[in-house]
Parts: sequence; structure tokens; C-alpha cells
Amino acid sequence: MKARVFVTLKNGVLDPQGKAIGHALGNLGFEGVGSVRQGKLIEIELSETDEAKAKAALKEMCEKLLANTVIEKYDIELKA
Amino acid sequence: MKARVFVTLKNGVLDPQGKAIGHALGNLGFEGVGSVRQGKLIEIELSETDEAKAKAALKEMCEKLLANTVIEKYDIELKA
Amino acid sequence: MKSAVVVFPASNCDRDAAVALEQITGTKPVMVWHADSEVPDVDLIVLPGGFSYGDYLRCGAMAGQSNIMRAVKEKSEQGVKVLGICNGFQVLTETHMLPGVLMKNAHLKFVCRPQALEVIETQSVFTRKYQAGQRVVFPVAHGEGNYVADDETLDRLEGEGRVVFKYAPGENPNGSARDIAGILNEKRNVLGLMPHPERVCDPLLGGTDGKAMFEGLIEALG
Amino acid sequence: MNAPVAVTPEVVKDHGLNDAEYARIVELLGRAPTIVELGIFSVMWSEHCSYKSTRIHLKKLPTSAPWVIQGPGENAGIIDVGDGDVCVFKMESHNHPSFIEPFQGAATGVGGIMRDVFTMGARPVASLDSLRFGEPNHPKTRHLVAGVVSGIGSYGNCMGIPTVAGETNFHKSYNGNILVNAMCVGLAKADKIFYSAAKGAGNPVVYVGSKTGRDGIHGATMASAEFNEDSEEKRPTVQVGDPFTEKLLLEACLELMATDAIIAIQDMGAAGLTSSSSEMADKGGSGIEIDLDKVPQRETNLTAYEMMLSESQERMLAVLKPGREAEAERIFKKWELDFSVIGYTTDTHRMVVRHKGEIVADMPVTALSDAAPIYERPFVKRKPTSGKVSFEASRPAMESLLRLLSTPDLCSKRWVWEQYDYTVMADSVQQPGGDAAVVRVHGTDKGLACCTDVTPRYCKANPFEGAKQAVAEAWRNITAVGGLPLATTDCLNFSNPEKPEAMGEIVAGIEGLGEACRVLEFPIVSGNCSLYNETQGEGILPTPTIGGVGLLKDVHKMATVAFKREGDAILLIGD
Ligand SMILES: Nc1ncnc2c1ncn2[C@@H]1O[C@H](COP(=O)(O)OP(=O)(O)O)[C@@H](O)[C@H]1O
Repeated sequence: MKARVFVTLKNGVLDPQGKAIGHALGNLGFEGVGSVRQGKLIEIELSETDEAKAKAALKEMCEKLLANTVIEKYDIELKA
Repeated sequence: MKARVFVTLKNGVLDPQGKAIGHALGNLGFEGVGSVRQGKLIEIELSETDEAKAKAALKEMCEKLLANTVIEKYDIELKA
Repeated sequence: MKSAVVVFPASNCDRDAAVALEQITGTKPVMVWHADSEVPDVDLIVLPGGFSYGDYLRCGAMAGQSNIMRAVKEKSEQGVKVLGICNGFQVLTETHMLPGVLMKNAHLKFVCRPQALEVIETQSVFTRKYQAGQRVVFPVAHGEGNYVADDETLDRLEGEGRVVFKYAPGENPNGSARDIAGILNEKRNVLGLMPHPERVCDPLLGGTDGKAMFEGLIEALG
Repeated sequence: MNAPVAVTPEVVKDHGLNDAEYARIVELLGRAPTIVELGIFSVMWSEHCSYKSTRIHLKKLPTSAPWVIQGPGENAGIIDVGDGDVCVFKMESHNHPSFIEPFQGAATGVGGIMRDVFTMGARPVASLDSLRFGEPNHPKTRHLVAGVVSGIGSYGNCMGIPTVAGETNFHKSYNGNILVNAMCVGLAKADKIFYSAAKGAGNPVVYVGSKTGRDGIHGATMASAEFNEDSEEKRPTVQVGDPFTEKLLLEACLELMATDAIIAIQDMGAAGLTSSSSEMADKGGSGIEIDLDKVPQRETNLTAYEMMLSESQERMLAVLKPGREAEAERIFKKWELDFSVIGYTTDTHRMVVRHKGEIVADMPVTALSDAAPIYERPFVKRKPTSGKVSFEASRPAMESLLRLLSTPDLCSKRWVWEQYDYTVMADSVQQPGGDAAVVRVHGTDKGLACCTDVTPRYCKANPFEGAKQAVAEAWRNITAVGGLPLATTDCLNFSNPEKPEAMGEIVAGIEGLGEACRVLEFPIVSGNCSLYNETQGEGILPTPTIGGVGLLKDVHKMATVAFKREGDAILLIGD
């Protein structure tokens, strides 16, 4: 099974990287660019075939390692 | 319109971060973890309302700034 | 005072810390390997600067999950003093031994320079030899030293006298909230700071402002 | 499975080999080469590996002195700095990769030069850089500067090796061709130096470090693209660095070196497995047989061609004493690195490569070294531009001074060095901003003074005098901090040697270096040439970068640029 984990900053946490990208896009002449936020995408291959079990394992991975839940939130997407 | 841009390393390009994450997950006792790859997720708000135009602009942003196509590839997802 | 320095695979200030400790205490610290699961019987554990496990994902995240950190946490609960410098500070926040997080510097660049600090709190074994309000210069060298915590946590840290060092006014190198450079845990036996006191214990290296920290520790711990 | 590719004239051409060179290959082998052999010849006979345009001129450089232990020809040069300590150093260019992917290009440049130094048994103690960018307002410059500086910083910082000095200049001739030269200085003990000569037969050849992938297989992109079935993504020609793995490799190698298990060791740099294995056998006067099935692989279905030419980073090849494999393996496993015995040395003077039970290459080792082509390229020495410059004497001095100080070339480079950790290791006793950096020899009062220097516009005006000036400046910078200048390394960045004018700059530049180094007793112990630095026919300014190293017996007597006290006299010396 393949999983995509999205780790992003919680709302309200300042994102200087996103801001810098937004700024650079403006400098390049792109118009109408509003807020830009940068997060992480982590693609994981799992040998687990049971969806519920895979989800539970991924959730634990996020809590333990992949996200720092003080400032980050995460989202899990599974593909068979 | 809201866009999500995924920037990931091309196949075959070494991903030291992904490798290290996979290793750490193994050390934490997670079993059955295969390849792990880390990429970037960039969320962009656009004032453009025309989907085709937004896509074209995003593509240009990727080519010019968001990805270095020598080693990275990108994927664009639009949400109205 | 007996001390130990934890060595992660990509620690790179382990030697700097060991040299400073030996110079000041007269005895070599024990070097403890990251894969070990026990810390010897010491009075002070130093988590040195560096990149622990390459600092991929987030600085200190993987080190935070290592065997040795479980042991360090246990020792700290028994009252053993723990000093986390730079990457060591990042590891301490990742293990929640200290509150808050260290994010990428606000200007997004690595910064290495002599950094003026203000000693805010002297009621700690780490800073008892300094004077409140004293200005000292320690080098900083980090890419992710931007201290972030919610207002409630920040108020509490300040209210309880747990903010030990602040960057001198107007000289914040990384965007840290309230200019915070170093903080204590609730029991005041764990200090994490971004600047490097161990790199200023030798006049040839640009100052000796860091010495008082180690001298204070010896005084307190014998 | 990939179908074997036939060696057609087009394929030969794509490998950058001309007709005469191909004919010579056929003659040396006594038959047509296999595709793997062709790939091997193409990289080993490339300008980068064979120095075919510069070799006859480089011979003119002074390379010895009583304190020189190892001159050019090894992974790095070595000089004696007293008390059983030796200093190991070299400079290398990573110009082209840094232009394509500035962060990774610069980072892997730093990683490569560090491996050159620690493969000889030295712990790197200082890193230096010499950077040339295009005009500050050129649309690409900002992006390139940001990427290169953070790439150098990130690799050095993660390795825990201070980046202590360098130079940063801007000129339009580098708009399409930036220069990223990285120098590494290390320290070892005189009785613990390691060389790359794989002497003796029947000794195990071991591969350590990272796994092999399809990184940086260039030079032959066309031909190798044909190997690839999913050609939807063009294969990356830029390598990605992993400083964390390199840090582990450094510690593991030094740990193994503390034993006496190693006969020879060399890093896998340009042309990876090919150059390391053939050069080790060549220097040892032996032969080598390797089995590619034993090579740790990151991807599936790597072809023999790809494995031989891969430039995956953070890898080393070592020859051990027989029976010491298990001991070595234990050390590399402790550091969580790959370890594999991939072959053994022989007495056949041939390099034999097997893959899936078949012999894919079998060639005389000397065909890749001694028999490589050497060219005496035609050159013309341009008449030096006149030394006269006109200036307005009427302009107020203060205004001129301010204008000068605010130019990108002359302004403070603090914005660069603040992004490097220059204090780690706690021995940087003279930090960036002075004439040369000084790094204390750990645990002693001795110090190494090091710097990088060259002023390309002087070299353009007069390549001979400009090169002399670069050496003299490095020499002065070392003496200015109180060091005794001992030896140099160089990075000869020039444009297209096939153009007689450019070749003239190369020849005159090398002669200038030679003369200055000879007169100053400042021999060149290592170095590298980077040619073909041109875009759309426009060459860069000739840029022979010099890295100098000197010794201070007592760092307490070091001099610095800062004025110390009010009322001190200011003296101007020289003419
Ligand atoms: N890319 C760089 N990396 C590290 N230090 C640098 C870099 N560029 C310049 N410096 C430092 O800035 C100072 C001034 O450099 P430069 O202008 O080249 O001086 P000089 O011409 O006097 O040799 C030196 O100490 C040098 O080491």
C-alpha cells in the first residue's frame, strides 16, 4: 500500500518559507497570488494490506516522528 | 482558487531525507516500511478564477521557481 | 563534578564540549554513544551541537527518539542536570523535556556570528556565576533557532523565571519569540540554549564569556 | 532487462571520443570495445580525468621541497608541519554542476574534496571556497549565489568542519558559467598516511559508503538514455549530496585507519568506480577484478555501464589485507554504512569487470593511464594589454573610497561567511575577515594559515603576470597573519583549450604560477584543472585560483588586521 502524508503548519503559526515564496512569485511578475504556505509531503510504501491497520500505523508515525504536533498538523492519504 | 503543488525528487535521484526517515521509522519499531520519499507541499491561494489560466500560471511558477526540474518533478492540484 | 557528553552519529560539537569541560573541571567527560541505552552515573549530561542524525525532517526529531534520550529523560527526572546546546536544545524540545519548538530562522538562512546576549535569570545552577542583566557574547551557529511557543507558554516561562538568556535588544539573529535564547524546564535542572558557551572558554577563540557557566556548575555540583 | 547497446560511430561520438582516439582504443584492446569499455575509456580519457590538454604544461610546475611529503598525483598533497603532524590539502572545482543546480552542485563539490582529504587518513579541519558569479544584476545571479552559498554552508556545517575563508567576486564573464572552487585542509599523523596504490595480488577490494544509483552519469547522456526504458523522465546528471552519510563515512574510515587493515584506499569521485578501481590498480602496478553483482545498489536493473560510470556520492573503495574483512565490516556496520567485498587484486595488470556471470570489460590498466592521449595543443600568447589606466584625479578621495568600498567585489563578505559555521571544532583562532584564516592544530599551539586567492582581471590583462600575482597574494596573506608559507594547491579554471588564444592563457598562466612558486619556494602539491568554461563561445576570465597553506609555530604570536589601540603608529611597507 502507498501512503501520502502531508505535514503542514497549524493555522496561526507563522510560515516564513511560504512568505518568501509568495514574495519571490510577486517579484517574478505573477499576479493575484495570495497566501502561500509550505509543508512537507512524505510518501511511504507499506507492506500492510489492511487499510484500517495501515491508517493506524501511519497515525502513530505522525504522532511519534513525522510531525511536531506543537506547531504542525498532518493528513494521511492511502492508495491501494 | 486554491492550489496544492507537490514538488518531489525525480525517480532515481537520491533522497537522503527520505532514507533517514525510513531508517528512523524502522528504529521506532514500525514494520513493513518500504521506500520513503520526502517532498514539498506548497499551498497557494490564487485570485484567478479560470481553471485553465490558473493551471498555466502554476505550471510556469513551478518551472521558474518552485521546482528545479533538473532533479525535481511537480504535480498541480486545483480546488475551486 | 562528573559529566557525560552524548554523541549522536553526526554530532559535531561533542569534542568542543568535551574540551571545554575538561579544561574547566580537570576531568574528561564520559562520551556516551547514541545507541547505548544507559547513561553512567554523572552530575551533568551535555547534549552537544551538531546535526545528530543529519537533522533531516526536523532538527533533533530523530535524536529525540533515540535509545539514549529515553535514558537521559529518566536521569533528568531524577534531578541530574542536563545542558542542551544548539542541536542539543532542539533535541530537548523534540522530546518535550523543554516546551516550544525551534523553527527555521525567520530569514531562512544559517547564521554564524558572535552574538550579544543578556543574562536574564541567575537563579539556576547554570547561570549562578553571572549577574542579572549582564551582557555576554557567545557565538551562534544554526539554521533553526527560531524559538516558537504559544503566548501562554511564553508568559509562563517569563513569569517563572525560566527564560535564562535573551538575545540583546535589537540583535535577535533568528526571529525567536521575545528574543529568547535559552530556557529552563520547570524543575530548573534542564537548560537548552542556541548559543555556544563551550566555544568561548578560550581567549584565543574570541572570549571567555562561556566559562562562568561551567564554573558555576562545578561550584554547585562539586 | 536492458538490451546491450551496439558501439556505432554515433555512440562513439556521443562519448566525446574522436576518430583517432577511437582507433587507439581498438589498437590497445586488439578489438572493438564493448559498450562498457567505451564508457570507461570516455570518462578516463576525458579532459577532466586525463588532463590531456594540460599535462605537458603542468610538468613545468615546481612540486617538491624538503617539507613536501606527497606532491600531485594522489588524492591530495601532503606537507610536513612538524612534530609528526602532516597537513593534507587540495582544491577542486564543481563549476558546471553548480550552475545547473547551485545548492547540490556546491554541496557535492565540498563533499568530494573532503573525501579526497580524509581518504588519505586526515581529519578535515578547515574548508575554504573561491566563488565567481556573473554580474550582480544578471537575472540568474541572485538565485545562483543563494544556492551555492547555502549548499557549501550546509555540507560543511553538517560535517562539522568550519568554513574559514574564501573569496567572492562578480564579473560578467561568469554570467553563464560560474566558478565554485572548494578547498579542504586536513591533519594527519606522519606515520598514518594512506595512499591509493593497490599493491599485491589476491587482496580483497571492498566498497563502502552509500549505495550506487544512477547519479551524474554524464558525458554520455545520449547513449545512456537509450538504456533507459522509461525515458519519460530524463536522467538527472546532477548528484545529490548526503552530508550525514559522509560524516558517518569519515568517522568509519578514520576508525578503520586506526587499525592496520588497509593496503590502499581511494574515494569514488568523478567517474566513480571506474577511476577509483583502475587508478588504484595502476598505481599499485597490479590488476583488479570486480564483480558488479556485489555492488550495493539503490535502484533495480542498474546496467554494468551505469554502475561503472555512476557518480553517486559518499562512496569509497579500499583494498584490505586478506582476512581483515570481518573486522572492517564490523566498523562500517556500526556506522550503518554499506560494506561489500566486490573483488580482489590480481597480478595481470588488467581490469576485469563481471556482471551477471559475464565479462563486460577486460582491458589493460595502463590503457586508461599511460596510454591516454596527451595533446600539445596549438596556442598563441596574446600581447598583454597595456598597463595604463586613466582615472580622474579631481574626484574627492573620500567619495572614491566610499564608492570602491560599496562595490560588490570589495564590500565586506560577512553576508557570505555568516552562513557558514566557521567556529565549529573550536580551533578557528583567526576567523573570516582577515588576510588568511588560522586554524589551530588541535591540542597544540601550532596553527595552519590558509587562504584562497586570484584576481582574474589581472590574468585577463596578462595571464603570466596575473598568475604570478595570485601566488604572491596568497603568500602575502599567509605572511600577514604571521605564518610561514609552505605550499599551495590550485584550481586552474580556463576556457576552451581547443582555441589557441585560450590555450595561450592556460600556458602562460601555468608558467606564471611555476615561476612565482619557484621563486617563493611555495611548491604546488595538489590541484585540478577545469577547462571548457565558456558559454556560447564566450570564455570566462582566466582564473587560476591558488590555495595557500602556511604554518605558525605559536598561534599566540598571530597578527590580525584590526587596529589595536588609539595612538599606535601606522606603517606602510613595500613599494
Ligand atoms: N566565499 C567566502 N567564504 C568564506 N570567506 C570569505 C568568502 N569570501 C570572502 N571571504 C572572506 O572575506 C575576507 C575578505 O576577502 P577578500 O575581499 O577576498 O580579501 P583579500 O582581497 O584581502 O584577500 C577574507 O577574510 C575572506 O576569507
